Order: sequence, then C-alpha cells, then structure tokens
Amino acid sequence: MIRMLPVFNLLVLLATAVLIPVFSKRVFTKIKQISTVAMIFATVSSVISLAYVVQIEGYSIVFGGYTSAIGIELTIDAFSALFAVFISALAFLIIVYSFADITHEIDEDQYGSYYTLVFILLFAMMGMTYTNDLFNMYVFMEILSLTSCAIISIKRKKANYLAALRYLVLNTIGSLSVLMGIALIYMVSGHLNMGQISLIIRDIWQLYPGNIVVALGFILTGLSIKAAVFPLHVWLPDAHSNAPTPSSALLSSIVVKVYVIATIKLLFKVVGADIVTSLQIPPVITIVAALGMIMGSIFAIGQKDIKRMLAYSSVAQIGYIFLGIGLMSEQGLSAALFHVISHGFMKSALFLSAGAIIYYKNRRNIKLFDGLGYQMPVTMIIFSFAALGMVGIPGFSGFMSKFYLLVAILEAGVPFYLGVILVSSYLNAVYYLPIIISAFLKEDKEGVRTMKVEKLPKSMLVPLIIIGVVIVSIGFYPQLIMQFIELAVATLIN
Amino acid sequence: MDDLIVKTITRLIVPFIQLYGIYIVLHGHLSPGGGFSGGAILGASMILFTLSFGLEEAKKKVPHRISMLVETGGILWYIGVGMIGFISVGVLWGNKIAGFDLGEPGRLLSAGMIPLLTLAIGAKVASTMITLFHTVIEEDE
Amino acid sequence: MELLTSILDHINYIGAAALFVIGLYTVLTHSNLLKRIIGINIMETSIFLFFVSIGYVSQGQSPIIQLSETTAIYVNPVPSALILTGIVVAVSITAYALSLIIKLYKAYDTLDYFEIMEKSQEVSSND
Amino acid sequence: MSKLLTILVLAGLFVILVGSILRMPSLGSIDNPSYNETTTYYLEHAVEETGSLNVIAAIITDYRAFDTLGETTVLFTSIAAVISVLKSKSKGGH
Repeated sequence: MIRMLPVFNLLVLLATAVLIPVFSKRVFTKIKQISTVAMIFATVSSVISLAYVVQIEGYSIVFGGYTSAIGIELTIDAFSALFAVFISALAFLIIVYSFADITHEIDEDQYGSYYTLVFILLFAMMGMTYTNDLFNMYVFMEILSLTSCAIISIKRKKANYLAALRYLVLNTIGSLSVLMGIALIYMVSGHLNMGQISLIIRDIWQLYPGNIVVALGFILTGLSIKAAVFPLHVWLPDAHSNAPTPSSALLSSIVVKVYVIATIKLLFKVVGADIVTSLQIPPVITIVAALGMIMGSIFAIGQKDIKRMLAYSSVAQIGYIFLGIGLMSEQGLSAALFHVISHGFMKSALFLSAGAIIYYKNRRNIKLFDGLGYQMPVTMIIFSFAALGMVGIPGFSGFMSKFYLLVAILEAGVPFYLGVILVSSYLNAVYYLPIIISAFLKEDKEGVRTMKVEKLPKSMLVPLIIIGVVIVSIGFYPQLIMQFIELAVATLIN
Repeated sequence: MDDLIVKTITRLIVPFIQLYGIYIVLHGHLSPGGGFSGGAILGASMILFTLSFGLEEAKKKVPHRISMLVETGGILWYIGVGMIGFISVGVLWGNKIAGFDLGEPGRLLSAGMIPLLTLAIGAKVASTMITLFHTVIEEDE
Repeated sequence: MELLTSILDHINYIGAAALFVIGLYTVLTHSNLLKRIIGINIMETSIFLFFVSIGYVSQGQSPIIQLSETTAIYVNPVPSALILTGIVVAVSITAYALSLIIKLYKAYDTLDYFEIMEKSQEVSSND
Repeated sequence: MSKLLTILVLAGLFVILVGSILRMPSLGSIDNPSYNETTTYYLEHAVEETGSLNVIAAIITDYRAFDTLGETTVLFTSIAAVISVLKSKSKGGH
C-alpha cells in the first residue's frame, strides 16, 4: 500500500483541483479547509514515500500492469521522492500564506479558480518529478506552462495580461522545441521510456550521432527558455513581478526548479554523462551559467521595485544551479541539487516577506523601506535571513550551497568560476544589503524606535517563520538534506 | 443572425450531426476516431446551434452548471475507472488484468474499460469546446 | 543524384523543418499578436507532421486490425496516438492565448505588440 | 535590419536541420528504428489484451491511459484559465 502512495498523492491533488469549482459558490473557508487537508495529505505521503525509499529501496510503478517498455512508468527513487517532499512542503507553506494574502490581490469571485489552478500546477509538478516517460513529461510540462501563465493572468490588471501572454508565447516555443527533441529521440530509439532509451543510447550514438546532437540541442534550448537561463529569461521579470505574491513565490522558487529537475533527468538519466561530455555540452552550460550569474545580478541592482529585483536575482541563482550541473561531477551535481532546495526556501522567504510588506504597508519601492524593521520586525528579520543567505553569509543555507559549489569547482579544476562566484556574491551584496541596512538602521518619518510585532494575520506569519527556521537549520546542519542528496546523486550517476 | 432559412436548416441538421458524433464516440474502439474526434463533432454541433440561435437560446440548452458538472465529472469518472483496477488487482487503469470483460472483438460492447474512458473523453471534449465558445462570445457583449 | 534520392527519402521531415522555421519567423518578426498565435500554430503543425511521419510505413494500412487478414502491414500507431494529445494541447493553448488577446485589446484597443509596450511603459512610469 | 538578421539566422537553422535530417533514418521503410519490438507488441497484442480493434484507441485509453488523464487535465485547465481571465466581475446577469 505504501508503494502506491505517490500515485495517490497525484490523484488527490487532481481530485481537489477538480472539486474546488463545485464548492466555490459557497464561502471561502470551505476552499481553505479542502486545500489544507489536501496539502497535508500530499506532504505527509511524500515524506512517507521518501522514508520508504531511503530505508528499503527505490522502485517503479507501471500503469495497467504492463512492462516498462509498454506502459507508462513512474520511478520513485531517492531523487524523485526527495524533490516531491521539497515541492509539497514548500507549496504547503505558500498555500497557507496565500489564504490571507490572496484576499488583497484578486477579487472575491476568483478564489475558486485560483486554487483550482494552483492544485493543477502542483499535480503537474509532482507528475514531472515522478515520471520516467518522455512524452508523459511533455504532457505535464504543458499543463505546467498553461497553469503558471493562468495564475499570473488571474489578477485583473493590464500588465498581468501582457506579462502572461509574453510568458505563454515563450513557454510554448520552449515546449515545442522539447517536443521536437523528443520526436528526434523517438525516431532513432523507438522507445519513450527513459530507462529503455538509456539502455540503447550507446549504439544509437554510434548509428545516428546527428539525431542525438540535434535532439539535445532542441531539448536544452527548450528547457532553458522555461527555466529562465540567462539569455532566454526575458519573460521572467514581468511575469514574476506582476503576479500575485503567492503565485510569484510558487513560480520562482518551485516551478523554475522543476524544469531544472527535468534537465538533470535528461542529461544524466537518459543520455548519460559520458555522451554529454563527449559532445562538449558541459563547457557551454557552465559559460552560459556564469554569464547568467553576473548579468542577472547586474540587472537586479538597477531595480527599484522589490519584486522585480527578486525576479532578476532568480535569474542569477538559476545560473548557480546550472553551473553545478555543467561541472558534470558528483560533487557538482550535489551542489546544484542543494542549491535547488536552499534557493527554493530563501526565494520563497524573500517573496513572501515582500508580499507581507505590500499587504501591510502597500510599498513596493525599495527607497521607502527605511525603518521598516521596527514596524514589521518579524517579516524583516526573515527577509534579512534570506537576503544574507543569498549573499552567502555563513550560518544560512545560501552559504552552504556556495561552499559546496566552491568545493565542486576546485575538484573539477576550473578555478575561473571561483572568481565568477565571488563577483556574483559581491553583486548580490550590493543590492540586498542596502535594504537590510535601511530597514533596521535608518529611521522612518515618525522615528519609531520601539519594535512591536506587526498586526499581520497569523496564516501569513507562521509560514514565514517556518521558512526562516528551515533556512537557518540548513545553514547550520546541511547534513540534514545532504544525506538525501548524496543518495539521489548516487541514483543519477551510477 | 436570426435569419429564418439558417434557423430551419440548423434545426434540421443539428440532430444528425450529434447522432454522427455519438456514433463516432461509441465506435471509438472499432473504427477510426474515438473520444477526441467524436467529442469535437458534438461540440461543433452545439457551436452551430449557438451561432444560428444566439447565445441566450444556447445557454438554455447547455447551462453553465451542467457543463461545469460534466467537466468535473469527466475527470472523476476517469480516476474512478482507474481505481476499479486498483481495488480489484492493485494495478491502476488495468483492463484485462482488472477483470474487465473484454467481450468478443468487433462487437459494440467489447474491449472492457476502453468504451468507458472514450465516453468520458468525448463528453469532456464536447463540453470544453462549448464552454470555451460560450465564454468567449459572452465576453464580447 | 544521390542527394536528390536522399532528399526524396526524407521529404516529410524537410517539409516539417521548413514549416517549423516559417512558424518561428512569423512569431519573431510579426508585431501583431494574432499573427504570433498563428505562427505558434504553424510551428505546432510542423512538429505534429514531423512526429506522425516518423511512424509512416510505405505500404502500411491504418492500424485498425482486420481479423480476416493476418499478414497485413500496419502503420506505427504510437506517434499518431501521441499526436492526439498534442493537438488537444495546441487547442487549449490557442484558446487561452486568444482570451488573453481579447482582454489586451479591451485594455489597450490595439493588437500591435510595440504600441502595447509603449502604452504600458507610459502607464507604469506615472503610477 | 533586424528582419534581415532573423531571416539569416533562421535560414542557417533550416540548413543545419536539413543537413542533419538527411542523415536520419529514411521515411516509410519498415525496418527503421522506430518500428521496433514495442510497436510490433502493440500491433500483435492489442486485440487479445484490450479487445479493441482500433490499436490507437487501445494505446490512448489502455496502454498509456495516464497520458490521456493528463490530457483531460489540460482540457480542464484551459477552461479554468479562460474563465478566470474572461469572466467579468459581475456574475453574468442572464
């Protein structure tokens, strides 16, 4: 029974999404109850399945009782179970936060469709993490791109429609190039199941090298459009800054990461590290990642609007992750996976606290943050935890991911990227530290010196505090997560 | 668009189009077509009806509540058929394994769960097309 | 001469590649939003053509099994089954994109992408 | 100017595509790699395992039923998305 928990996880998320419009006519609390129950089930079941996988063994489920080459297969191993826990836990916190925050962002009659879209988004993300079938991954990718545009355009404002349409156009081009890549791989392998393809990838590589090269080119371009890798990130700032806060938190801390997971699956599970290295792809990835780290931070410096600044800093942090992947080593991959999780928590802390500031003080311009630390101490403390983590100050999860990345770089013997990380961390400091300084050291107009807890609804403060605790605890005891990541990396590079 | 000729012709044609659509959906597992194409034909018949008789008339025929229930019902029905396989054998969406009677190939009521799923898909595609069309038209007024 | 036969051997794929490039050209150069959506549909059709022509077998029948003949050659059913899903995805993306365009037209009463960008710049600079 | 640049880039992409296509398995031959044991399994076992003559219907509703569940979810999402965008504030009078 426990073996089938991930599938129930998916079906419960989908059933909740489908049932919400039926209830949405009634009062909002009914939707809140259903969503909380569904999210509790999703998080608990993913934790149980992770524990099962770690203690006993990874396994795979094929629908319809067929063999893996015939039916669709879901693999539940350390890699997919770990990220299922990451997605459901973080999404649970963001959804609890959104119960109060959403009332300020969208109209009364839209609550039902908002939570329907969020739950379908979660269904698609969990599906993409578990699936071991190329076309099934494409179907979930389409659902993901449709719902992530829909949760942006749900806010009835001109800028949102424009941002959603640009995002949709670029996202569809990304999905189409991924589908073209899948078609090319299917043309020469005849299989859609990742396991089957990886078995015969070597002699395909001998017979039709051209196919693999063009297929990888299409898939990597498509996935980097969707993961907002530097040169193809143009849609991200508008999309993430106009969206309602819970949506932009979901988008930049989880949705972007799911495409990173898909890239890792494709590069390591389907094609295999040796063919990818023989194709000279890793140097390209690392150069593009380094470019993204620098340029993303430079763009972020010039921003006045807090959300737009956080969006640009996401582009830079994606660069860190792809740098880890590009090193093609076990150490590099575990650094990338660690940063996926640590950045997920840090970025959601930043976005949720920015949302709390907009909710409470209705201020988006960074210049007006003076003395905010006294009026909103809890929010600003969590904000500075995450911001210091982003800069890489020891004691927060950001430092640990940079540390693992440095170790991987030294091991890979490419010291040039040490400089890139230092420059990028310095640039991060240039745009994060002034906010903390102005919030705590400068005084606002009334010169309020006494620190009193702000009157934010509890359902917004509790998730913030939990995320803050997680950031600090990963910072001090990275082994909490690193043990799972090492298992996950072992399944990828065996 | 309340031209008499168009209305009478539509009143004549629409039932036959819908009959043809239902035929395609029901024969999904025997002849080409199936859930998607049959549902599209059914959807097209209702769009023709909306075009010729106007939105209010069509709204009475396919009110928002009904189409919402078909949307939700379609997915729950699909998951339910999957769960039958799980309850009996522990395998989701199993057909022969889950004890569905396959019947004799070539007959209408054969192939176990396939007609059940094709019906769900056909209803869903039809109601999606109709609701999309009505939502877009409603917006223009 | 050998090149010619090789082109004829891959005529469907080359056609699909040409459609893909035409679609991409339409999306990149046209500023009218509707034309962009049309460009995306052209790209989608090209990839469906590419995917289905992978499964084509020259003397193959459509994969409806005739119980009478057992030696018939059938076309590869897998790509056509997958493309059914692709077509429905293309329909829903186009429907959603068109509904966004309706709202954008109501807000900016122009379909030209650059005019919308200018208007949104003016609006965001003074609010 | 930028139009010319786009044309050049896309023409280059097209040439690369055609170049690599010419080395790919040819069209329509029974023994190209995509017509492998999985496809023949579907063609031979569809009737007796699923009872349906139409092998494509067997694939989308039986062998790969999870894909079509994703498909119906896409349909449901497109409705939810379009309604969330187009439904005006006042709950339509008629």
